[in-house]
Amino acid sequence: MADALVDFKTETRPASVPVGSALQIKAPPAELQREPLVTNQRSIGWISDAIAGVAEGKTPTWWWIAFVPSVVLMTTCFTMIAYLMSVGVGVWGPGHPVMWGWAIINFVWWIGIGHAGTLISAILFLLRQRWRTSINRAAEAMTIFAVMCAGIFPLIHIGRIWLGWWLFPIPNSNGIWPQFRSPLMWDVFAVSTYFTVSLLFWFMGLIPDLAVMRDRAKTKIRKFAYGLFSLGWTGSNRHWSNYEKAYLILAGLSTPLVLSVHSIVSMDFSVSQLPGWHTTIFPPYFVAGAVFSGFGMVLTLLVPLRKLLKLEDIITVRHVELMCKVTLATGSIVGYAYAMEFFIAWYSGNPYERYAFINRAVGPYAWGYWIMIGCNVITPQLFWFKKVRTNMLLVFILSIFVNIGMWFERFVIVVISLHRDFLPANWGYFRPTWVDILTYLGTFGLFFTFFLLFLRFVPIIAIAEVKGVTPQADPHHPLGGAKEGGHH
Amino acid sequence: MSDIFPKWTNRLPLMIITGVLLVGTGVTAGVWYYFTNKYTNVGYMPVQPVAFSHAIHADQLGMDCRYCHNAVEKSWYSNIPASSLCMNCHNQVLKDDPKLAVVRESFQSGQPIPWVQIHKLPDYVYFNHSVHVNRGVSCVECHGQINKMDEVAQAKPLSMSFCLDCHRDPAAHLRPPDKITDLDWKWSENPKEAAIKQRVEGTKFVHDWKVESLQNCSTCHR
Amino acid sequence: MAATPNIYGILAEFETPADAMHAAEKVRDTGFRKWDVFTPYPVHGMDKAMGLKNSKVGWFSFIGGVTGYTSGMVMIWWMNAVDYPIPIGGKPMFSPFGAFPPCYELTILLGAFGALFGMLFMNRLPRLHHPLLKHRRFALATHDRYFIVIETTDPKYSENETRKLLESVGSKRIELVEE
Amino acid sequence: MKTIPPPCPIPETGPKYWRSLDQLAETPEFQQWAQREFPAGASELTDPLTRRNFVKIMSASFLLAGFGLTGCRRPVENIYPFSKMPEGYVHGVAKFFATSMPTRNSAVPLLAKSNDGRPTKLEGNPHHPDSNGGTDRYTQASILDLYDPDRATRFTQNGNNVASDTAMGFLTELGSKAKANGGQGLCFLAEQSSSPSRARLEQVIAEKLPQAKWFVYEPVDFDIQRQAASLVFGQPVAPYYKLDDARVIVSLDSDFIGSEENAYVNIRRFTKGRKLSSNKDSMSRLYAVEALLTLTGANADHRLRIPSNAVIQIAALLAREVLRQSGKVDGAVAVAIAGLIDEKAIKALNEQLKPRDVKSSRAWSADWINKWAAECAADLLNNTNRSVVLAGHRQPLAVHVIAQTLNVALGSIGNTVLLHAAPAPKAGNIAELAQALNGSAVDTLVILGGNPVYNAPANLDWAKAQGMAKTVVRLGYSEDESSPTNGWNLPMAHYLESWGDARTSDGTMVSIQPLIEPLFGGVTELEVLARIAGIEKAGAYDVVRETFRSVTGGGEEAWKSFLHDGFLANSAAKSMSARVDTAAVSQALASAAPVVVPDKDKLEVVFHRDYRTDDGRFNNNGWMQELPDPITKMTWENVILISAQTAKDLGLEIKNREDNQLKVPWAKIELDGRSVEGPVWVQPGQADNVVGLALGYGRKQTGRVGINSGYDAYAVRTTKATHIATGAKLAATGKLHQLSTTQDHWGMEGRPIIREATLKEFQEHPNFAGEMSMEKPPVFESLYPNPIDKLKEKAHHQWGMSIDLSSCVGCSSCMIACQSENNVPIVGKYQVANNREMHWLRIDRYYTGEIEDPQMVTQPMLCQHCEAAPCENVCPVNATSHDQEGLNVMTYNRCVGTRYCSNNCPYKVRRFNFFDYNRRPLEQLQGPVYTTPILHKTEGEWDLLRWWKDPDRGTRPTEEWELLKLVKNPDVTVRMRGVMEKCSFCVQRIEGAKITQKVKAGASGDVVVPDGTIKTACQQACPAEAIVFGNVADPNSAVSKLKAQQRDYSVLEFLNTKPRTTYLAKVRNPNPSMPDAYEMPLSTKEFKEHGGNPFEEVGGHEAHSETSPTGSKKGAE
Repeated sequence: MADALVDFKTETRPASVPVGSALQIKAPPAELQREPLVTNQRSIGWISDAIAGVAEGKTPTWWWIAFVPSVVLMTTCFTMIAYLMSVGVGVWGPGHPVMWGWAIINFVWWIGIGHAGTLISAILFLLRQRWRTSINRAAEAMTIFAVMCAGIFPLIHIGRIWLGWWLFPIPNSNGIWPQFRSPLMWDVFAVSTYFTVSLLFWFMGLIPDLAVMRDRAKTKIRKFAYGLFSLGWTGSNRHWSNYEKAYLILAGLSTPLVLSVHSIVSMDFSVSQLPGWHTTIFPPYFVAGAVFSGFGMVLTLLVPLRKLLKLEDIITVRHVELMCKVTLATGSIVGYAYAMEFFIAWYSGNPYERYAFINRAVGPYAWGYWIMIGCNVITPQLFWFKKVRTNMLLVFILSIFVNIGMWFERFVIVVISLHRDFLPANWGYFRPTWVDILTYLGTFGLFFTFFLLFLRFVPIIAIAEVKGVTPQADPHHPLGGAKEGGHH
Repeated sequence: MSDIFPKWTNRLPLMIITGVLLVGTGVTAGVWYYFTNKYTNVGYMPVQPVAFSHAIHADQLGMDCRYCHNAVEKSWYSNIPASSLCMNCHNQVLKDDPKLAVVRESFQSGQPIPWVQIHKLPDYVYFNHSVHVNRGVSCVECHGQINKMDEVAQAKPLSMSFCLDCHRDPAAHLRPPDKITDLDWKWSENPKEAAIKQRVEGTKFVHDWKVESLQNCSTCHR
Repeated sequence: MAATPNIYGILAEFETPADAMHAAEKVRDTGFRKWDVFTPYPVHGMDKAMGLKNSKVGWFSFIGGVTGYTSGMVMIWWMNAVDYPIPIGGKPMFSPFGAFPPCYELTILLGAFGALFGMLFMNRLPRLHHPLLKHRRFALATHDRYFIVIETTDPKYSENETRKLLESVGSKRIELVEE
Repeated sequence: MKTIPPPCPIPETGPKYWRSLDQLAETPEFQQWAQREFPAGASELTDPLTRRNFVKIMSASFLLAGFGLTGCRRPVENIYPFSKMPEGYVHGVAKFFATSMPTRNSAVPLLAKSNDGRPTKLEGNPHHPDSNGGTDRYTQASILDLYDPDRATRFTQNGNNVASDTAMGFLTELGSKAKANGGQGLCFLAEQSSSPSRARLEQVIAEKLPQAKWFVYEPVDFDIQRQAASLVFGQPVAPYYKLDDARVIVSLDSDFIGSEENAYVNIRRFTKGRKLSSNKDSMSRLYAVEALLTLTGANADHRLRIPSNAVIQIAALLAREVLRQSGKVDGAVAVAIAGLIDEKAIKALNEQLKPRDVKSSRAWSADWINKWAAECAADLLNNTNRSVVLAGHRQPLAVHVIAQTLNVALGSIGNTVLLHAAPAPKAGNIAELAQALNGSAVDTLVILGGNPVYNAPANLDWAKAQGMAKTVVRLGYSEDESSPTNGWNLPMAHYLESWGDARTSDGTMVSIQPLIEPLFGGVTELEVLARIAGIEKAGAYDVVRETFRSVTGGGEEAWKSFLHDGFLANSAAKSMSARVDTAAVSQALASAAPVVVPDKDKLEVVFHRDYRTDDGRFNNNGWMQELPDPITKMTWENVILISAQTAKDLGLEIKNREDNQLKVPWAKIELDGRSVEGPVWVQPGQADNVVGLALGYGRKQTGRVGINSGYDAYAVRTTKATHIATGAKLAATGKLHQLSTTQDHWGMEGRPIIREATLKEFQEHPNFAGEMSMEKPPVFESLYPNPIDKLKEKAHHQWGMSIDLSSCVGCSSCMIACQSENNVPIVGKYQVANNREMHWLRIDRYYTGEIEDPQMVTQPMLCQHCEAAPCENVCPVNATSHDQEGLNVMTYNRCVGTRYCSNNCPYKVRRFNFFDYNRRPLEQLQGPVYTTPILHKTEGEWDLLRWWKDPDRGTRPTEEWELLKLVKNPDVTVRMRGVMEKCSFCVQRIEGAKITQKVKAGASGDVVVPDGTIKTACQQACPAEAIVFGNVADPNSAVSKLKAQQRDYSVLEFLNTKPRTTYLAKVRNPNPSMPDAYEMPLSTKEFKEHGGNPFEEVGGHEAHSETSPTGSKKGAE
């Protein structure tokens, strides 16, 4: 039935739309105008065309320019891992007393970045923040790829990687089990759950959109692939009913999940007794930091993307502004936490605790501490100004500062706390090696390779959801076909 | 559209679920059995350079284990006897038997007999024979009825959980010290009675000898 | 009743969600059972218009969550306190507080599985082959059109009357869908 | 049901793992190998099996470890029983043999542990009358030399291999030829020795070859003690110090705790005189006068830093005061001594002590030195008959003469100083030999041990001189700088491979018996001499046996017990009485050199024996190279030591950023036209304008361990000034050099980690250590009971340790003992710089006070075995856990290497195997790019394939691995990469003792190990008895009693980790009338400055809550 193909561009445009103003519909009466989530009064069909078009069109040159180095970097990452595995953890920088180095920093950093995706898709969903629809798909994808990058590190940082399966409760002839009092065990459960649930959530959101892709597909391979993954979705309202319920539940589950994951990651530190780690403030502080860094990364990705993919009407300036505001709020929480840590250290009266914090600010690693303060506390304060929030270039630059700052936050926590602890005779210093650096850079390759592939093959914006928030999708809205006075 | 997927594909999910369940169960069961010491080690019966029969020596002739394995009460290691020890008897008995040619040759040349090791623990396990045999653990607990074997084979898995079984409940395995090398010995011919007696006497031994039920890591790993 | 066996149902196309919803209300009121509305996105109020009850997916999730939590607690208790209790750092062999984080995660994990797989089960998905998916106009159901399909197996189905009904509710384009 | 597996072909070689390798004895491969390796010795294999012959076979058979076999159901492991059982041998049971390690003029009595025929560990012989079982670090490390892959393995003539028979035949021939001309042109150059057998052979040679000449050379020579005593007392005697009986000890540049001979005996006696069991006890007081900061100075109650060549001034000042009041010495001596005093120099020296920094709180006065000496002398006089004055071997004869005069005047002779008969050696010195060589008067030069090309005085140009001999026969432990090109090189047997005898410092005769046949067929000094002497039965055994007969007249029974005990009972020297030879003393004093007050352009140089490599003999010993210097904490090299002030004056300041990049100036030192370059290091407490150059490094030809380590101080050392030289110049070269230190932070930051008080404070506030603890939170019952408390009721023992910081002198013997016992690997200089050293037990060293004149404290830090161990609950896989006897156990085979435990250890005593340290050769531990087995070949074989064949061998060359694995303790798992490790309280010894006890108990309940049965390796090695281990559940055990003492405290007690290792606080004993008297030790003062006060009666707790943040960095820069 090859002739069953529908030419969307010509045949299916609503009759009411004049051909000349190709993709526009009549503006609603002034009293009904709200700040639109999709600007320029785009039609429902246009949304499909615009979004699916990204994955259907010819591969743009910039994509290749980004993709090739990403693959190279990803290969570097795997090469470094092979080198690490064949030689030993010693190829990295850690030593006595800083036994954790970049691996754990990168782990916490990447997983923190992941948090924005879940936050956008789950928490904002529960809060009925409808503006989330245009960014949640990309943010969720970012989450999944970030968690993949994060998950690599705890796995490869252990001394005997091939025995990593001992961290899972698998029956064995040694009759011995994992030790569940260890925060690392909690981590295993938290991170694997986080990854799995994020993937489920993402995939579930994708089902209707993959059906869109399927129905638009022109080649057999595409038809098959999209057909397979859309699971035979028809858009049945009976299905939508269950689907929406399930989506709500997943959002409800993801919300405590996203809060718990970084709380548990923070417990890797706060459960210990090291000055600088042993702090009750860590769980909320880590979650806030994670959201902060996650939004930073979403901005870093979407600000250029909306331009490159010509999606300015869907990912609007308003979206960017809102995200800047979230960044500002969480950045302030983080700054408060930094101040509180110092206050508590002083207030505790414990000289070891006090020293740990003074050492952060004036010790051999003071540069790291001040980079963190500069990037995390000072830069987000610029988002108070609308001029800054609406200047895309500035937002992009500041979002990169946020990412850098949050990396340094983990550096401060992991390295600076460890390098000078209780007995001065133990004090030492940590220096990364070239392998540390290349492995970290390599994960960017991994991340961007996946992200770029995602751009090419998957609708990067939740088509059905965006359609759902347009006024013409609302049966009670004049644009949705409702008669004057509404209908109930 | 649906021409890509013929009608039978609608049964695919069910088929996949069933398949995964079946294969999964099979793989789990297979790993469970074949990848553990119970399969890989138990029954290991290599061909030895000399067809030495424990059944003849220990069972029929009634020789005590410690005649040959004489370090077992003193050392962590239960020694394989030197050829010279074989020759104590075999310079009289069966002195020209061709089956013993290797032993005689070894005795004369001074070159040891390359016995193939059967019971083997990893290097990080510090099993000590002397403390077990001196404290009421019989050879049979780990080596099985070696006195009935014409060719020695591994009888028990010797895995960590195998060790733990006994270490967690020593009362179920201890026996009077003079019965250590009597591999046929039982508390009673009646299995039910034997079990009751083992429990009663074993508990008494544990108490009197201050036997600790040790499952600390340091008990075996150093 | 006299539907030909190779006809799956009758398909009516609508251009706006409001039209589809009004049509659905009519179809519902007529008393059809085996019918459905197909929309490119979940249309607000359509459930009511179709007379659907609250979805049961929540129960799957609930059962998954409870299973996750209890199996986690039991597993940890059994492994660390029963099967091989090892003194660790002066801490008790088992404490519900120490065991809480993994159990919490398991609750969410199995709850999420319950939600997704419950939804798929309730929707009888995946179903890769479907008569509607073969229909050329139906591809618009994921684009910007709204469809009502009444299956021939519905006891009230009668090709002419049903077609009339659908025409009366405003559908501009009504077609039969082959099995 | 089970089928017989397919028959596996018998593999070519034996077991793969070294632990099971002991099961391998004789194989055809071995026979072939032996014939290849020992063409001459192969016939010996057919000899009847004696113990040692068997041992040789056993050991050599390890070298056959080889190839596993794959393709079968599991790799076939063959067991090779003995063909014929050696008598009295129980496989798998370690045996101990008494022997001793010969030192220069003495010996260390030992018990050597042998596992299946290979020595694995050395312990002191506690039955020896002058030993408590403690040893020094040199002894502990010496076992590694036995398995040094770089030791000499072949006999050579002019560099070509020859059979050992040929070489030994040559010696016999040499002897008979020499006999013809009375030994004309034959010279011997030997090291010092206390061996009666060597003395006897020397005698034989002197008789048979009267023209042959003997020379003795030691680069570090302690003989001056004997020379001075013989001179002062007019008869051949040597002093022996009973420091435990002394109440006041004055060290005149004598590092009797560190670098003097028999330091381990001195440590034992010194600390015995300072043991405190309660605040009622008294302790001795130590005054030290020295230039470098030595272990002795660090342990002194009062220390005066002064250039080495000026020590004589202090000696003279002391003597003037003492002789004035003591009538025991002739007035002429007093006059002679008074004549030495150079008031002008003293004034100049005093000026140098004056603090230049106005902010300094250091006390000083214009008559500081005089006052110091006067008060010290007063203290000595108050303790007549109970005091002792020692002079160090670096000091010239005059200082020793004054010291002995002082001892006489103070009534020490016979009380704290014993005089033992010590005949003067009839030998020339190396300068005379060099002259003879250069005059072509030497036909044959026989060099017995030593390494003169490396360590002879630079002005002798020994390499050239040695070449002047027609033939050189050299018995050397390795093929090194001194291996001759014009003659023979014979491999020397290690003392654990040798028959011999020696005398310990108290004169007791001790035996040296081999535990293993020479691994590479080496021979001993005695064998060489016996051949040359033309003795018929020239085996070392026969020589020693004959000596024993001739010395003691003892028969077979006495011989057997001599060997069994390791010493000859009641053979100690008798104390002699003596009187001062006034004339000789006056004469000696008259020839004393004038004092040269050094300044920054004319520096004084002090050549000192290195705490690690000695004079270079341990240069290729990895344990010693990696042992941090007890003072500087530097590893793998020596440094040019200067004081902070001198560094400032010379523009050589060191910026210690504590950032793992310890880049220090590379400087050139010039002395009399010779120069050497090395890294400069600022040593707190060192006298200004003094340069310390440690000997023993910078060797040109050494093994793979020692190569490229340090600079060669011998290059500027001449016969003119062997120990102290003046007029040197030090200048920066502009280059920087990176050092590897194990501790770059010096201060304790006012934290009560090491707790100290003066004796007076301790008497008044006996609980001061407890008072220094942090305020405790209001104690609530723990929410959960500790499961250990429940297990305690059932367990038979609860292990614990007590470490007396008052006794610990920081000698580091325990560190090497631990390394040896527990198979602790070395990691190399590069990895030490990355803070990856593996020592389970480390000695933390802190300085307090000002950098010019600090106090130094040391603390052995090892796993504290906390009852509530923070490391355990963070391990996700149960790899570290508690056992029921309170040990914090580490299960290597369960460890996956998250390293979380180390992060959570407040004491940071856990060590991680970042690499396969056991399987990687040192050069492959040099970053930043490490070889990966994926891309690397070893011995022509792809590493992964090699690994597949034998996972244990790694990328070490086969011969290196085969030899090094012999030193491993089979009772301790050799850890692989990726696992954490730490002190286990020597769990293998604990379990071993428990098993022995249970085997003994059999069917009885007598399973409790008696107190004192188990000694940890560190405890056993500690000559100071500072470490005591035992059952803390038994209130009568030694350790329980120590823990009940008032000084007992836990480090970081406020974390409530409940450590099983506790410390006894350090007590110093300053003299309140001294100018540098201190009310409280500087660390306590620092603690007080940070807000604490242990000496306030009113609840110390309140005082502590006001502690201020500790941000300042003291002492470091």
